[in-house]
Amino acid sequence: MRLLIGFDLLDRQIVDRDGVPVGKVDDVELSEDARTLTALLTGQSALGGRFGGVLGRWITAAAGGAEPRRIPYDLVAKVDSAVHLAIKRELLAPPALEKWLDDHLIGRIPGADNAES
Amino acid sequence: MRAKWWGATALSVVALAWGGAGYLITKPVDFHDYRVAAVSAAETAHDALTTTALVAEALEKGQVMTPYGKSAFDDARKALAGGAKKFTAIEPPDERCERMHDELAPLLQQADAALTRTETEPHAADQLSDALERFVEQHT
Amino acid sequence: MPRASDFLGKRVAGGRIVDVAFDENQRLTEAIVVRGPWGRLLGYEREQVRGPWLIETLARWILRRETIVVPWDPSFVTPDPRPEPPTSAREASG
Amino acid sequence: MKRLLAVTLGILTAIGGFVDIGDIVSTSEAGARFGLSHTWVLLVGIVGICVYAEMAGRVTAVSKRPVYDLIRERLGPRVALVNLLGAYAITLLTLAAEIGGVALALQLLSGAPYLLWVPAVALVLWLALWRVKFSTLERIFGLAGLSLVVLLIATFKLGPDFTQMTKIAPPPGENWPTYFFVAIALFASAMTPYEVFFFTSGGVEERWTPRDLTLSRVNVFLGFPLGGLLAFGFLATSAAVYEPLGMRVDTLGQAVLPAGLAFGQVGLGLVILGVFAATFGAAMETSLSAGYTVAQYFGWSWGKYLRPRQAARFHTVVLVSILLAVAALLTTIDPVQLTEYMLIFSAIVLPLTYLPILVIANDRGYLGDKVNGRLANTLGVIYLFVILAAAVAAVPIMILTGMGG
Repeated sequence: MRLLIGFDLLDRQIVDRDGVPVGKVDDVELSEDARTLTALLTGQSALGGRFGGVLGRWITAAAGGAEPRRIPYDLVAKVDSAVHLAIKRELLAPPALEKWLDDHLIGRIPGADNAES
Repeated sequence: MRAKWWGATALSVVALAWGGAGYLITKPVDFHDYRVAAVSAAETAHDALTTTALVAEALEKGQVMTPYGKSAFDDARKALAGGAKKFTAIEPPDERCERMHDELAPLLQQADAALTRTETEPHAADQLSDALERFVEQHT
Repeated sequence: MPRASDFLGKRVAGGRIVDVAFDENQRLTEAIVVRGPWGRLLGYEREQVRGPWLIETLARWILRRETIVVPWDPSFVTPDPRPEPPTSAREASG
Repeated sequence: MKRLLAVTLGILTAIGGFVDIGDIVSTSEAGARFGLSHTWVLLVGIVGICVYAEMAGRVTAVSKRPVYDLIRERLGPRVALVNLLGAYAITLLTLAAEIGGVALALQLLSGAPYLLWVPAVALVLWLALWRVKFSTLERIFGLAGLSLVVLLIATFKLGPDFTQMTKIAPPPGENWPTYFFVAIALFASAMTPYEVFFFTSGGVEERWTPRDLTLSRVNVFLGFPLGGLLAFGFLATSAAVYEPLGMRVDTLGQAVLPAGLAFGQVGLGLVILGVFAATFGAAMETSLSAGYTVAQYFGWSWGKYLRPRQAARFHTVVLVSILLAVAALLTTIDPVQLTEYMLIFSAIVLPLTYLPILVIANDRGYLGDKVNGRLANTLGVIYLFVILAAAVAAVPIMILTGMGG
């Protein structure tokens, strides 16, 4: 099946095998010889790279120097209105900001572990 | 390069907008501005008196709760004070405005006292209300 | 490693690259190139999106219907200075 | 019963959109100054939000993606960022106003100044969002908001001049620019973008699937007209009481008084309860929407169906937004006036929100055979132009009339 990098991948939501959001496709990575698609990149620093200019540098800086997360394209199971991964998101490294906020703010509030239903 | 160009454009637009707003705020008050301010003060006073009368009457008939009445009266008093303050802060720029000032200022002063009376006697300020309404009609 | 942001929007012979297609083996096959200045496709270049007539016509008019497809060439990728965390960014922009 | 309760999402969304604090006062103001001559605007607004909410609900049920997700996908990160900034500004201003509105309703009941209530309201709001189930919140506040129905009954008792309903012109003594300014404000508030963000995100929270298409439609076609009808209640009762007296309305106390005049303390109590529920519901809607828009732009995990730790960034945005809103209120800015500034940002956000919805609703790759029919497309395009015209006209008219003065 023929897919488009810009239309079908970029800016689409990545979800794990249970449909939980993982991130947006902020950029994609090619192999060294620029002939094949190797991985999806997600994270503010990748998004900042696409903006370019001053704004892009701001967005990248807001990520606190964190590298974008790299998701090998082999993990993609299906592309429709979202990019579905074949794995659970716990198997991927957690986003730096999410982990920091969980450790320092949200996780410390009582009830942060309660599931809704 | 393009980013710089955009930045410059955005900056000049903002500067223009601010300059325009600054001019509008600092330009001397003319007859038109004064009339608008006077009419709005008169309207505010009229509305405060009418609301107070409506609520006082409803309180008498037991249609509204006492805390509601209290906070409605407070709102009206605040509105009247705010309107009067805005009006008296402006110096009348010419003779015509001065006449307008002499007509409205006593009405606003009476309104302050009338408001307190209206809270217990709903129809105490009916005449003053009508006078304010006439002022608004004459000057619009 | 090269990224999509290195070639999307880049000028090549015939216009600007707005999108690149790849096959089931993740091999890049062809590039979609437009003449116009505005490269967002809104999806109207695909068969699946039809209508509303007025919006579709306007979108196509902005694109000037001059979309061409050219075979993918790795030379379309040149590493542009990409913003990095502040220290190295200064070198790149300076 | 369960089926009946399933429509509370639409009811809550619509009440939050049509009778939030800014709308309550501005609709009453419209009634006091222009009588029923703005009824047509409410009708136009109801049809407009129904058309787009139906489309958005359909997209969400079939693709399982909330609307904000799709805005970045179709418009690209740059344009979507402009939209995000505008949408966030609107949502935050409205959130501040709603917290103030709940506090104002409490002031009317207790007599204590509203600023004292603000921190307590904000805390309860945050606790509700942190601990209470989405569907429970939806039911409590959606259903309690229905006590505003008393206004419709009051309308018939107070008897405004119903012949004005068919007029599209300002009554004698008022001018056209102000009439249009009020019309645009009423229209923009009917179509506020956070309604679709909240409605579709709520659909995802409730795990809608293509089988829930009918449910989504029932929510839309029942909820939004009902919200519009309640707004009409404020318009009509104010028109009945205040228009003959030639006075304006600019406080919540004035807006609820007609119900007291019609049905005494019970009527007044019901309306204040309704206002409390509607503004609290709108506060929930806007604080969640603030989190939804930011999280969905960046692709973060979001929503109340996850444990808060799994969506730490989303919950942080919600928390920070509530704190910002409280900080804004404590400057003693008038919460009612705050919503008037919303119009400026609406001008940017409305077209950029509704265009991608319309385009995606025609995409067979997403919707299969559930794409827009001819009716939805015709109305969609017409409304897109109405929105554009209103957006372009809003700011000049606002300056021309000095905020509708």
